[in-house]
Amino acid sequence: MANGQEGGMSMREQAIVDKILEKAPYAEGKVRRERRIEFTVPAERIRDFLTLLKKNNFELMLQITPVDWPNDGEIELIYQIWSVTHRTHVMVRTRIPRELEKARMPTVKDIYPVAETYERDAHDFFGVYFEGNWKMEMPWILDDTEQDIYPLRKDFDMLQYVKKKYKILDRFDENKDNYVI
Amino acid sequence: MVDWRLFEPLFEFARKRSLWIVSFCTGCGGIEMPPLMTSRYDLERFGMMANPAPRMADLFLITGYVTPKTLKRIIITYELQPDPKYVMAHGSCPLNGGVYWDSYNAIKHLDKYIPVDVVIAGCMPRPEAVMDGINKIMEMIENGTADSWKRYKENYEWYKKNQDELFGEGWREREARRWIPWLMDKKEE
Amino acid sequence: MVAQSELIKEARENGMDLLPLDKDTYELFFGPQHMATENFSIILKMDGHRVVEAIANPGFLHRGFEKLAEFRPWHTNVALLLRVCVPESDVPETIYSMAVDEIIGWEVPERAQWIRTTVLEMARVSSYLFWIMGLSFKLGVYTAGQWAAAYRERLMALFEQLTGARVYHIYTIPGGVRRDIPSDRWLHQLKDTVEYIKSKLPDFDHLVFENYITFKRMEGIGVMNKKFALSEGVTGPNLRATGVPYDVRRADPYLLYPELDFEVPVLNEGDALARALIRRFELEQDLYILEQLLDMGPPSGPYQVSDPRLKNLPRFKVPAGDAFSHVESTKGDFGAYVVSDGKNKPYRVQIRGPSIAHGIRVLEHLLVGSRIADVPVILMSLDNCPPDIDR
Amino acid sequence: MITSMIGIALKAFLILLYATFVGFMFMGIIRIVTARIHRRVGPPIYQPILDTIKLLSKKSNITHGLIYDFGVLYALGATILALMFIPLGSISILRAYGDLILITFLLEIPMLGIMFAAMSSGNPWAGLGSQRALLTLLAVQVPLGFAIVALAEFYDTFSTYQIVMAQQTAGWSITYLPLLLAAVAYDIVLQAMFGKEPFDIMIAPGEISLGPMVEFGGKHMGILQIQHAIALFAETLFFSNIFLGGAVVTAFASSILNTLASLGILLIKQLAVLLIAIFIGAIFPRFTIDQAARFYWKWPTIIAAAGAILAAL
Amino acid sequence: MEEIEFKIAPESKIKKKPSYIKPWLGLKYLFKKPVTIKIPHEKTQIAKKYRGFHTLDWKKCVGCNFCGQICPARAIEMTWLEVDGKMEKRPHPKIDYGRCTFCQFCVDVCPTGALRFIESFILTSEWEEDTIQLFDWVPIHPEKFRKLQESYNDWRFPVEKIEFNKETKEVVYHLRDGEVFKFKILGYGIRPPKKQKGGTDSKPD
Repeated sequence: MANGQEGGMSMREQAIVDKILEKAPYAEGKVRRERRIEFTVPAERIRDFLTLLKKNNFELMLQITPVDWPNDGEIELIYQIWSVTHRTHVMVRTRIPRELEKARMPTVKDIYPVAETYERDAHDFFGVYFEGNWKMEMPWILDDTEQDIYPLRKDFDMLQYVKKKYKILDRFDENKDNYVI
Repeated sequence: MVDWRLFEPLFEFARKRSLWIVSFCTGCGGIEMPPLMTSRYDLERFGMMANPAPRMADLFLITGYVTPKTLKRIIITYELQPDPKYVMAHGSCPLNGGVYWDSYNAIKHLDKYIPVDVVIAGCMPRPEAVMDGINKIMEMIENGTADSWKRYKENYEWYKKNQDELFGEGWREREARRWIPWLMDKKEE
Repeated sequence: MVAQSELIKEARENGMDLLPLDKDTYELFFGPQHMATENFSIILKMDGHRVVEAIANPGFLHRGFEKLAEFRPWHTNVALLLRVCVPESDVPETIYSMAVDEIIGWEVPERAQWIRTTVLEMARVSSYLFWIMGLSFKLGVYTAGQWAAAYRERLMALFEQLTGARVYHIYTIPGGVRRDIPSDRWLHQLKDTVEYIKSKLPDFDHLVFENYITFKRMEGIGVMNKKFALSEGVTGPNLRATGVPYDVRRADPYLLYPELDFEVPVLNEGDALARALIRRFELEQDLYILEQLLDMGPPSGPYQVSDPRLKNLPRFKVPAGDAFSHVESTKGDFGAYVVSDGKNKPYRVQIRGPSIAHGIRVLEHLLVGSRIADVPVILMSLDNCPPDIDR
Repeated sequence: MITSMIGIALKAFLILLYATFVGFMFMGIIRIVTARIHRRVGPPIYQPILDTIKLLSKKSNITHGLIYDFGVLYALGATILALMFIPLGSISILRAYGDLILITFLLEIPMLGIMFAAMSSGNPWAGLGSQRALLTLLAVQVPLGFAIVALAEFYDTFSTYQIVMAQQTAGWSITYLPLLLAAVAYDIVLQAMFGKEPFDIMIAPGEISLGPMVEFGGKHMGILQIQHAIALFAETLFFSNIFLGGAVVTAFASSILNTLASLGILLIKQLAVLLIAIFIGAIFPRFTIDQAARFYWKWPTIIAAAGAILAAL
Repeated sequence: MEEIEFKIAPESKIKKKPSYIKPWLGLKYLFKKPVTIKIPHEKTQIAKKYRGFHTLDWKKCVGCNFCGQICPARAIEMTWLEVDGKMEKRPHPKIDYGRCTFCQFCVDVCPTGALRFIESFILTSEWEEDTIQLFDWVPIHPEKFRKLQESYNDWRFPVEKIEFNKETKEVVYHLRDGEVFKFKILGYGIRPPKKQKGGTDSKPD
């Protein structure tokens, strides 16, 4: 698999990036490699930008990936969209504060309906609240008892939680407690 | 009144040779159940078949790791089964957590919540290993040592305490009502 | 519109016991203890035999892989992440490995690429056979299902020889594969198996895909159109059944696929039957691809990149960066997004299962108005795989 | 008087025993032959007996009230009654009253008993299954009625025994075109009565988890297994009696030999009926309930009606 | 949409015609030999390098803890052992089959090749406190395991019973051929145990 990082192969991608950036001056964009481009958008313009992308034939939303960066105090949301027409994968990066009450985003489910599911997912695991998505409080993967914890955040102490919830970790020898992960 | 104990050996033989499995594959081990049930390994030779209704089932296969959400259903399904009933745990995960030993959403020791007769190693266990486990259960039924259902009755308080500790008191009612607000007719905009 | 949260609050305050539904509807909990929806639950609001409303309830298989992966060394994560897709466990292995390869900048040796492609195609064939089994069991023609499961065992035996395990192969790792092809005999056996399965395909046609009653059961059930499917993020055969020629193997070529010749099936109906027929055709194409790969023969060379760091796997570090890679699985577009911060463990791994798109919203949409008997058929025709929703 | 009463009772008991045993064997044969079509070995032939013993030996039993218990017994009783009306070679208890319509009715009402029991359990799956069972019953009635009419028209009698005797001299019913048509229609109906695909709609394990049976466990299910065995025997027996010539052997001097010979001939005919049902069941998927109803009201009805009209001409 | 440069299958190839007759061909295997492996009577062929249980050459093992570090399930714990009153120079991996996923990364990383695996895979036990000890063991020597496997040839775990005394930490393996193998667990971890626990009753050398 050739990872042609640069070169003539990415001309087509560059053209797409230029075209989008022309209409969205608030965004930054670059070509990562063949068939991979990425944009960075401020959080409040995300709806405009995704509307623009959808108009430019980026049809399939593949996922919304939240990444927790506790050192920056931010959660990065990466909207990954695939264009069947251009055959290009685009990542739209945006950052929001990671405090629970401030981690809010406008929903994009009216632009990409499937985003509703991804937003529920992000809400369940990262505590990002998407305003306008009425299924936000609907039970998703996690059970009732885990309702107020956000396990995929970096500050979630999993081992401690597991010890508390399931009492013992090792059946065969309880003295064996020097777990290093 | 006929003394049914006279027929007990016959009953034991019938129980041994006619283990109906409740069709509830709880984890990844479920993927090895179809090969076991179908032509290649054909468990029906031993009179076993998957049964959709827990009321008719005798054997509960815990096929792999158990999440708390599934465990609730497992407990309810297990209690639906009529006695005598047997439980077999597949693979490493029900025993000691398996590869999910530090996962926040997998049960570590299944025997705290429901009693288990036989456990087999493997991740996932090959069909041959599962069949060996089933043979073991058959032997145990013959010897009368497969008594997990008795244990569940005798130590019900202990099991219930553990279940309540994990899920919180009154989890059955909560689970039953959980979806009510979402099934109501949505008001017009 | 009244926010749903207020409705919940109201319901809880009133201590609501019974469902305030209309008198002629009732609720039906479809799964997880149900033959059609193993490990997945659908809450159905029913009116007689018709479904009025459906709510998908996933999460019975959630283990938190994305968290667990942050605590395990890079290579070891393969042993974990492949559990995301149980019937086709090579796909998560490969996407994770491809993403890590991309971050490191490794050029995977040709032999490893050949083996990866072969393993992926074998996994596809076995997954499709598994799907035929599921479909025929749900339709009620058990014979075809029994056969499919039996023929799949041949592939399992080959996998066992190649990788050392039947289901969880833990075979494709960053930088190549873990073992070499055992012997030339294995290649011959694979060839025989491909021919064997190919010769048995008409049997499945007779019983399932050319059966009059199958047509009756599946025609016009669960229809999606192109626009709906695209906006809902549906991929794979489900999308192709609505008329969009999107196949990751062609749209975003990886491994040896650019050199291979195969046809992408596209139908315009978008119903359950179209989806089934597309899968049936792809099974044939996968066997054809395997034949081509065998004709090509494995290129000589190493099966792993040679890197001194690989000697010490626990301390193996990956440079900071991120990468997205995806492959075409039988269920659709399977993607992995991996972030590294330069340590010996990943910073974040996300797996994008195709079922999260077609298993939740699309399912809920398609079920409305269908009969209860169609629910398993629609589920099976979408090839909904709960573990990759739950992860 | 009393001795004859005891004799009849003994005979009835023997018939019942024979029917139950053969019925269980039939269930075993169904499973083995299906397994062979599936390319697997399958269970031993006595497996259904073991299943039933196991079910009856269950230690705990769930009941949902009087109707729940009564429905199961009602089903068993109705099946046994039906069995007594069907001529079994030359031995039969109530063959003189063995009216075609009565037997058909008695063969159908066990379903009602099961449905009562299932409905009283309050399980939604059982409710769904019962609705399906009712609709299947309803759908089956039309072709069944025409087939019976064709028979009655052709032989000018409603008595099963007389039809059997008439066939001894005039040849099997299915050698006549109108009755052949009726037989085809009846055989399709039989598929639903056996609960085999494509008409196993009321059980449909992959759809509604066994439907009415979902709540039965332990002894209730054991009784239903026995009922199923007897019903299998009775239904195949009825079909072979009215369409395949039955069997009344009078060649031997000894009446016991005659009885045995006719039982043997009947057994072969019953097996043939059973095998056809197994074959159809193994190769066709299941209809949905509305498709099945539409199907029954179309082809089997047309065939049976044609048979009836031809028979009347 | 952009023009497509790959092959699209024509619809005629994909579509099928419904038929009432063709399903009858499904009966063709009725009189053929079943494909079933009759397991108690027949043996299945296990692939040569099937990833089964571990074996450990105690002489070769240097106690580097690579296996413990790579293990995704943390099933391996380095254990200090005492055999016949003599402490082993290096800790040995103790493997918990209640955790192990049989990925055999531990075997891959073992620098001396002491840790190996064998094709045996069957380990069945009742779920009771004393019998379940079978799932936790320090693997035995490969040659011994291989010998047991070849003599029984049923892919079973070589140990029939493990006695573990929780107070004295004494372990007794009852192998399948009647051999008894005893040792004592002194402690866990890569550090020798006497530094942490001076008060233990064991005092080798």
